[in-house]
Amino acid sequence: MYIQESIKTKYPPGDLALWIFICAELLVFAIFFAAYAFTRASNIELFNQYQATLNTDLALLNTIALLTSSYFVVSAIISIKENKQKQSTRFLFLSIIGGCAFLIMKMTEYSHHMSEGINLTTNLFYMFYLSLTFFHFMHVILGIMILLVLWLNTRKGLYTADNHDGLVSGGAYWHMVDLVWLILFPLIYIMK
Amino acid sequence: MKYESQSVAKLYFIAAIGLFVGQIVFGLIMGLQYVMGDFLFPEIPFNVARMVHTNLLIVWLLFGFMGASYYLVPEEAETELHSPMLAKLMFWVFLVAGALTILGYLLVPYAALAEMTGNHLLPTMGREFLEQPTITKIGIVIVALTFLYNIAFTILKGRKTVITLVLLLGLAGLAIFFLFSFYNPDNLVKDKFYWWFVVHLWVEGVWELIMASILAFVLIKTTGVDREIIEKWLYIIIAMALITGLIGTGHHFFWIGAPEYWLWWGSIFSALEPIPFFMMTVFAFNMVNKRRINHPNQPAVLWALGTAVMAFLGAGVWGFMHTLAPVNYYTHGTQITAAHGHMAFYGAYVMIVLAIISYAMPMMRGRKACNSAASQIVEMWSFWLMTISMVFITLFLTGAGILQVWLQRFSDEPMSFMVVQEKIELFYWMREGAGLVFLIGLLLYVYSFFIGGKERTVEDKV
Amino acid sequence: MSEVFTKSMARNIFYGGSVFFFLLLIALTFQTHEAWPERDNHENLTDQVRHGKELWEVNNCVGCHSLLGEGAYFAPELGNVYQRYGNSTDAIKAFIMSRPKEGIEGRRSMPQFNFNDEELEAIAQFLKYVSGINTNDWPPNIQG
Amino acid sequence: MEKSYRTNNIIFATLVLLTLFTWILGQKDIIGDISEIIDGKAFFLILLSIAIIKVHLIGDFFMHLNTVSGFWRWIITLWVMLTGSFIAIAFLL
Repeated sequence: MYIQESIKTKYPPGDLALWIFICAELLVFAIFFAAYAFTRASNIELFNQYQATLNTDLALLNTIALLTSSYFVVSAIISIKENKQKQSTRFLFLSIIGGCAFLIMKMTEYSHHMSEGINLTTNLFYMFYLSLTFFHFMHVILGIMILLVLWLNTRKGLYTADNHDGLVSGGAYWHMVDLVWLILFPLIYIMK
Repeated sequence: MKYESQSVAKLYFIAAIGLFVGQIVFGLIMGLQYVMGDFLFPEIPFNVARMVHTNLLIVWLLFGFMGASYYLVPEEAETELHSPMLAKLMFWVFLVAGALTILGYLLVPYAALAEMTGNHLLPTMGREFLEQPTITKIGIVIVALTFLYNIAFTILKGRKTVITLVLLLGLAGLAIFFLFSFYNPDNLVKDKFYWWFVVHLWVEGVWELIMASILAFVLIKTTGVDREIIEKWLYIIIAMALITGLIGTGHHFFWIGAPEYWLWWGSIFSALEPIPFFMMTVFAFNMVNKRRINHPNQPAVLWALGTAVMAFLGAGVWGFMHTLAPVNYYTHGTQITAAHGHMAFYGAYVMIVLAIISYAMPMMRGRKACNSAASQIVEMWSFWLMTISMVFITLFLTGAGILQVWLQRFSDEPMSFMVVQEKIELFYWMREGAGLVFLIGLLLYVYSFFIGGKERTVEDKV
Repeated sequence: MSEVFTKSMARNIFYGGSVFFFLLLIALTFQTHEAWPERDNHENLTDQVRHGKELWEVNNCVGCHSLLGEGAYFAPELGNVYQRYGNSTDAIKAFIMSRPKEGIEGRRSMPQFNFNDEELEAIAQFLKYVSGINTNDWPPNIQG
Repeated sequence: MEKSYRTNNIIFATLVLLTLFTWILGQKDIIGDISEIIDGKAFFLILLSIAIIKVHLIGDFFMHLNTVSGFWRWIITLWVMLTGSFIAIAFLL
């Protein structure tokens, strides 16, 4: 087992097609982040003023929810490598809970904005804030749907210690959703 | 040709080429009107020539897509066409409807045509590319649905491959998004916004699925590369095309009254739109390099490679050049758009239809695999003449566009539109010259069908 | 190396990605509808303007002109023609009426459409309405 | 396999701690006005570095890129470095 781990592979774990897709997604997010940063540079006052209206406590909880969820996905993969399907299923269920917690908290935040009449056209800051977080929000939904499929497949016993490429691929997508938020959180909520 | 019913495609291909010639003739008329303003005035005013030019393009490409489907679907599904009779009938319906519409444009004033066809009952006429009388539009829907029915039932009863599924998806999308052409609200902003749901989601959406699946078919046949590999690429390319192209619609919403956030969403996603075209180029060259057979039909391979390169240049590079909002602010509605449009349509859609015609026609005309060497040489000449002259048309229009932007919008003392048009006349003359060469290339292409001789065989490699 | 890149994954990405971005397009379209009332100048969308739009369409004006940058590029942009003609509908009407039947020798010329007074007014009002749409400051200057 | 679980736990704990630290830096009522303690650029650079480290950890351990060699090994790190430098240019210049 130890030897196997020390051999390096040429391609990342999971399906290469998915990694190409991840690259494309990351490229979109990178452009969005750069656009935010450069637009902010010429509207610093406005951005600082409205950044202060955001709820950083919820954002913190959201970050932790995504991290925890990612953690459970990794745990599920480790379990499947030991052929512990039951345990793996449980871990995947917990990671779905984490994703859903994110959705619920984010929706609370959105409904708060909506009650204040804030939308994409309110001002430049909110345009970016809503565009970026909503684009990410939809990725979380997609990610949860992927996790659901993985969960069902694991429960059916489709993955084994030797064959769990699907699980690793889906997991990689979910980590991508997580790591994008790790940039989003400081960039939009805290950096000034 | 493996199945008898594939031969209905021949009708469609012949009509497509015929209409293509018509399209180019009217293109030349318009080009001349750009420099000799009173040419054919008032018999054929510019707007009429333009309608004929653009509508013929759409109609002949549709003929090409339908012919391609009728040819490749039976072969892929490994079964005869569901109803060859229906395919022939719809061919004549579509041809007659198309011809009547074009004659209507040419023979009566447009307003009279609107009156005659009862446009006031359901006003849909008079919008760019959707100028057809409402009754013609309804005809198009009927033809498209019948065609879809025929293709879908052929696929259902036979083998289902990725190529046919993607093609079917593209064709279904084509029919569905055309329905937006019946929605013409009084509010101009909404009118323009939803107009793009036809135009953009066609040419930068579902048509790309059709194009990619035809390209994949031609590559499988001419390179002998494993279907599995080609199908994987096909999926990834069209996935990227839709991922970038759907939100990429936003690059049309910058200045037509849609909210400001489209400047960002549209710029970001359309900046990524060259990616699928780039992948397509890499894909085509990769497959040809990995080929396991040397197919004797060289022009077909040439067209397939050509479409991959020219689509990337025309749609990808020329599109990217003016898609970012700060650039588009100055270039929107200038000759730069025209330059991009010409090369993109030629590269992505004209060439793919010519590729499948080039591949399929010899077999439908009773040859084993390809035309004689003499005919192939002429066809390859026509390829280079048309392609190079299209590159020049694009370059001249780009030159005209850059000058136009500078003189009319950017300089300290902006000049009026008509004054600028006179100043850039030289570019229009050169464009017209390149257009003439294009016509010569096209006529050579037609001529290549009439060259006989011994069929080139597989051993007969160059 | 066994399959690093599988067809089923490529297929899933295609279907998943397309549906995802199509839903996103619908969501943004919905948001656009919300934002329109402040931008689309609908309060000036009178019956006369509606008639003007119909005339604009059935005479295929977009076959030569562009409107908000869309259309043909053979004749001037008309989205801001109202301002270019000094905020005067009369000037627009006068221009349309003045076009010679047989054209102008060697030059581009707009056809003579023989509109009556009521139709002329409707077209001019339509162009005035268009000029009131919030187009994010396009065109860059009065020349269109 | 015990080792895998342990690594996973350590990485997770690190990520949560770094997140908490990021959050604290944004709290006026806990640490007061940050501009009185450190200068704005340093504040920004600290936040950005933490974010980059976090993303790198996710790539290396959660996405298992540490088992890969060559180009793909660095794909996530490269991405975050590039994105980070764009953000840094915009914030600092």
